[in-house]
Amino acid sequence: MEPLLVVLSGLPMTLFITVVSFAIGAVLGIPMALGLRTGVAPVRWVVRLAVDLLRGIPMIVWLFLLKFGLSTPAFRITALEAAIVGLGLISAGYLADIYRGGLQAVPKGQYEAAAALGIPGAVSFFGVIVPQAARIVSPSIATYLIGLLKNSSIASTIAVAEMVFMAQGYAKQNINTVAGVLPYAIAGVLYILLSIPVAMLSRRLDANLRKAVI
Amino acid sequence: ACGGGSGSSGAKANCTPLVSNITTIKSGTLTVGVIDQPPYSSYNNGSPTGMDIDFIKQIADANCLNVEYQQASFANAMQAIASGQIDTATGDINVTEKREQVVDFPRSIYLEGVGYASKKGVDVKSIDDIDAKGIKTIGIGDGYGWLADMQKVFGDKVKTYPSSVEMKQDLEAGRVDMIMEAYGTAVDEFKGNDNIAVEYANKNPDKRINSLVEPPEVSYPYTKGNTSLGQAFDKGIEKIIKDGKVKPTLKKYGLDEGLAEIRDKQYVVPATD
Amino acid sequence: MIELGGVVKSYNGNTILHEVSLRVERGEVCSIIGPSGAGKSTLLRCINLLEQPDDGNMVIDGQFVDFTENLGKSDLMALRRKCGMVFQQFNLFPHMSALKNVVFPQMHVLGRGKEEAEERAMELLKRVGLEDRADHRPSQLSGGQQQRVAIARALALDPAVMLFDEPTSALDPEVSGEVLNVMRELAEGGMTMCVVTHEMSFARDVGDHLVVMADGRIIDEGDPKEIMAHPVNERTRRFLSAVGR
Amino acid sequence: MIELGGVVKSYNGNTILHEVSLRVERGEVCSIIGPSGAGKSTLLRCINLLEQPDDGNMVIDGQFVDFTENLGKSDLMALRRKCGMVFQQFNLFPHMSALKNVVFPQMHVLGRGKEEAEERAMELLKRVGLEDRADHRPSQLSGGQQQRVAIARALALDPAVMLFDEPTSALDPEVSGEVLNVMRELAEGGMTMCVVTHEMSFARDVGDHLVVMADGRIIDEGDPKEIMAHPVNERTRRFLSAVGR
Amino acid sequence: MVPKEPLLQFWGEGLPNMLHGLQISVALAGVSMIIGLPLGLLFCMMVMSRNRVISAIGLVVVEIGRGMPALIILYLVYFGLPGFGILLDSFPSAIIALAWNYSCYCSEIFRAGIQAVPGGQNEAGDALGLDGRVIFFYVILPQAFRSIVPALLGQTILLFQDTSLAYTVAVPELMKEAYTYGSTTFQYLRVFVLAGLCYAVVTLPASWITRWLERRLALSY
Ligand SMILES: Nc1ncnc2c1ncn2[C@@H]1O[C@H](COP(=O)(O)OP(=O)(O)OP(=O)(O)O)[C@@H](O)[C@H]1O
Ligand SMILES: Nc1ncnc2c1ncn2[C@@H]1O[C@H](COP(=O)(O)OP(=O)(O)OP(=O)(O)O)[C@@H](O)[C@H]1O
Ligand SMILES: [Mg+2]
Ligand SMILES: [Mg+2]
Repeated sequence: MEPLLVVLSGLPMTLFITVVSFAIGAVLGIPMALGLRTGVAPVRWVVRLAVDLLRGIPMIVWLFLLKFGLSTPAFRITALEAAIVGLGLISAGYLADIYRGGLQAVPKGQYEAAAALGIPGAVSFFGVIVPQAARIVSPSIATYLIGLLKNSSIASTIAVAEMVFMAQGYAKQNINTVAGVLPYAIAGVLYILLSIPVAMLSRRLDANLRKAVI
Repeated sequence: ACGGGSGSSGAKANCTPLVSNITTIKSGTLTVGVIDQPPYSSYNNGSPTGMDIDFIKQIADANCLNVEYQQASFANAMQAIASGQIDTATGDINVTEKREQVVDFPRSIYLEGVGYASKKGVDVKSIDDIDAKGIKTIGIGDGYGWLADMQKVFGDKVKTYPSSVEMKQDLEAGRVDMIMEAYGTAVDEFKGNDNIAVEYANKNPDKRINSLVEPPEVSYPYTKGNTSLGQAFDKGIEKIIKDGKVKPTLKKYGLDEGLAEIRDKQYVVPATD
Repeated sequence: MIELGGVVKSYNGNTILHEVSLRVERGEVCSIIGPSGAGKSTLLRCINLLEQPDDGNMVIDGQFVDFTENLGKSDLMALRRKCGMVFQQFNLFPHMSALKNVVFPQMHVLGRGKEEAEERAMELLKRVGLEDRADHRPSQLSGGQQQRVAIARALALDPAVMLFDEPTSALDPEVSGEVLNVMRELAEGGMTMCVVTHEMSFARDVGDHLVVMADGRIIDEGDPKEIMAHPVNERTRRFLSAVGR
Repeated sequence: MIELGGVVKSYNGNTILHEVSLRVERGEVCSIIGPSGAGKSTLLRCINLLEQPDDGNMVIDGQFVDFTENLGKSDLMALRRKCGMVFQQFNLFPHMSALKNVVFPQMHVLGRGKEEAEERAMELLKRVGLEDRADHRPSQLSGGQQQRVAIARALALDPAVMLFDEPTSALDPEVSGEVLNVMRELAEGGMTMCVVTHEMSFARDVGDHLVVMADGRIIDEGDPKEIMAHPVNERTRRFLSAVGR
Repeated sequence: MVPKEPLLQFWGEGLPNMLHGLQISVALAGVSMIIGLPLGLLFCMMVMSRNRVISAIGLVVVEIGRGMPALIILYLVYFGLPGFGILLDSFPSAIIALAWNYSCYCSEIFRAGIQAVPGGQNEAGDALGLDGRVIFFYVILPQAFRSIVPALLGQTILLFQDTSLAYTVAVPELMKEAYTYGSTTFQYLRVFVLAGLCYAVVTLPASWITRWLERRLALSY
């Protein structure tokens, strides 16, 4: 019972990090996705490089860089802030690419139909293209969200008191016994349980997408 | 009263400080980063304990300061002091030339010894034992003062760890044959463990490992240039020594009283390589 | 109504349209036939300015366009509004109901109010026989019904000309009839129409003017019945016999 | 050659084929027409045992099959080998050249050696007019050419019957001709064929026997020319007029 | 607090150790991949098996392997197994954890790739009377590779990045070397920027190749 309570005490933090950094990524990903699709080549290259760097450098390196590297007398960053900023930026990189793929997957005929009707660019983008792209990408976004939930565990390495950190704290007092493994196993099961609702939602969205668009 | 009583400083009333007008991050309060390194200090969910904590409390009292604690690690403590996020840190912090590039140290308070911990029956007691007893892997924490010397002598036999907890775990599990830990930490970690033998390494100095010849001194780093805080520490530590409180405290935590024999002139561990 | 003069269009060096000239009078139905790759779709897309031709000019509904000049955005929009376009793949907006598909462009292109737009939309859906399907999503409609909604959507903007690009070729033969009937009624109602089609019977019975294209050129044009009955041009004859008439 | 008796097929409770019986003689060309969803494809897939019917029986090339019994794997393979199937979407193997497409099944189904298989493949590719396209991947071929390769691939296994499921409906009218010509030659060569098609002229001119299906039943059958000229059945008449003849 | 050495000199001093760490990271990823790929194919075949029991076992193994964070799997293997009398060194522990995690993702990639091959291909094979195994290995799998290969490459890049987690169990890989260098110099910003660049030197070209390959394979046949 005790290990379960200890691990559960980290659950709110896990959810908090996941939700906040996802929100940051979801918003920040929009301008980046537009940057990836812009006709201005230098802008596109710069954004592309930024996205590739965000995705290509391990999460733990970003977190350490933010946590230990970015402290000056004028600027302090706590472990939680570092985790949220780090995961948020990385999410923005991944989500930007997902958004871009969604925009690209909207059939060309839709752009053409809107143009042929003379619908102004902004209206056709937000009224015609974006709603369809949103449906196309929603399963990928759900998959990413599940991944992010799991990756939030890496925040434990910079001492953010989420589930794995709590599990670790308990396990260290019971080295080499079953009680030393139990909290990790409990945390693992909790992650699986947590991802189930998102996965189910994603499958529902996916099915709806098929019905609505195809 | 210090600091003129009515101020919002929050300093203790009816108290005469050793040093007046001490600059701290939060006026009237000493913000201490606590590194988990029992028995020297452990954060303990916000109510820290340990030898260093005992000393820090005495120093703060003598200077009419409140104390606030934050969790810290060796990786970020110096950075945090240098950048003014905390006033000082505890956890068996050695006075070294590298650290002096980033922070200032007051006078030292006690010596740090090095401890060997190995399986009972192996009983490593000296550097020469390592080869003699067929040790294959030696665990040492990242940032430990003797790491560089040991790597020079033993090369790939040395395995480094992000913190002493993993290191302890691996010795118990048998993934490393011995570890070289701060003596106090080793004593504390393996207290009551019948399988592990802890030895005080400085008893058998070896000139290849500087820390064994010249045991490092421990003190409380503070932000570079904060002379008022430096003086407060100096005076506070002096008082503790003069009051003869060091040896009893060492004893209380199960450590050799010889660790109180600091040098007349502060010894700074030189930067190797 | 539409007059094209020397329209040239190339893609990366490949010339797809070689100085095509064409005249469609007000109220006339012009059918365009020809083998795959002839440039029929490209020609239609040039009229609608979905593609900017490289050379040539056009008069459409009294307005002159010089293709060598770059068109401003508002000019482009104004010109496009003159044409209603119906695609082979319908291209309805899948996330909107049939009604919304017809209402949405009216509101954003003509600035009509919601009520007015809905009234007009229902009128048109009735005209294409789909008043009872107004609430259905495109995915809940058959191909023929989708194409009729697409026609209603284009008509809702009161275009001067309707352009059709193989409107029935993605449809089962049985449902093609519904769409062709709607087009026939439109033609009878006096709408000016350009229709790219493989439906020879439509071209013959409904079309006023037949244009045969091949390899980016108009190789034959004139009265549909005459050309189909007695094709003079060798290439035309080959095409007509291949299509089986 | 093929004799179906009371074939029933349902998908999750929906009966798609209602006791369909049909006879196709050796060397006969049987055309199957009917509206979308009538069950034409399903019938063909049952003959080929791509679907296992729920009831009924079949005699094919002298071999009797009772659909209520579970077929062993080797029986299934042997029966399938009797039919060559050509699909609407060609279904060539995209990662193999045209030649390899025709060679591969021969080697793995008939166990022919590589040389023999290639010789036979080249012979068949020549017969469908594609000997110079042997090295091309399907993606490098036009739809009509792909469909002809698919025919060659099916023929290579020396089937007793050829089954065609709308072989030209994914093709442009102009290229359909090539495929229909190959089929016509096959028919003239005495091949037994079942052809689901919307090509009325093929059914009329080449077919020996016409079957009209609707709603999972054969509603009409007999001489193609007769049925097309004077459709007696009301549903047949409606269908024929919708398809435009 | 102002760093004393010029940046490049500072990096130059740390680089030899970091490159050595990079080698270990690459080795860790390489061995995990060599184990994980065939294992992934096996899991995929189990999951797709018609035998319900095998399929259920496969599904459980894969869903656990994908459902838990890599870090937890690593801790379970490294800190958990000794409690059951299985004592593995840090390197093999990391390999087991990473390879299992990786193979479960690969299993799903294989499955998606196979399901993405149009149904008509299976039908055509059936109609020709081809054997099920022949269809799978000669018709379906080669086509599935078109979508599988880029996805696998992408997953392998993630695997390479995940090797950084092995630092927590004291594998002397790149992240560990960076941390060691940082804890002796206190110049974490410079150190982790260098570490990031070391990772990027591998992952950026790899992801560019992946994108290029994806486009090329999409265009082929
Ligand atoms: N965006 C493009 N880029 C390059 N070439 C193009 C493009 N669009 C069309 N083409 C080429 O232009 C030629 C004419 O195409 P078009 O679609 O106008 O023919 P079509 O007569 O409509 O044929 P179909 O009956 O097959 O629709 C073709 O050879 C085609 O490959
Ligand atoms: N696998 C399946 N599961 C459920 N229903 C099916 C399946 N295959 C076919 N059907 C249904 O069986 C009916 C007959 O389908 P079939 O494809 O045989 O018609 P068809 O005559 O070939 O039509 P078309 O001309 O459109 O090809 C349709 O209503 C279809 O929805
Ligand atoms: Mg076209
Ligand atoms: Mg069919």
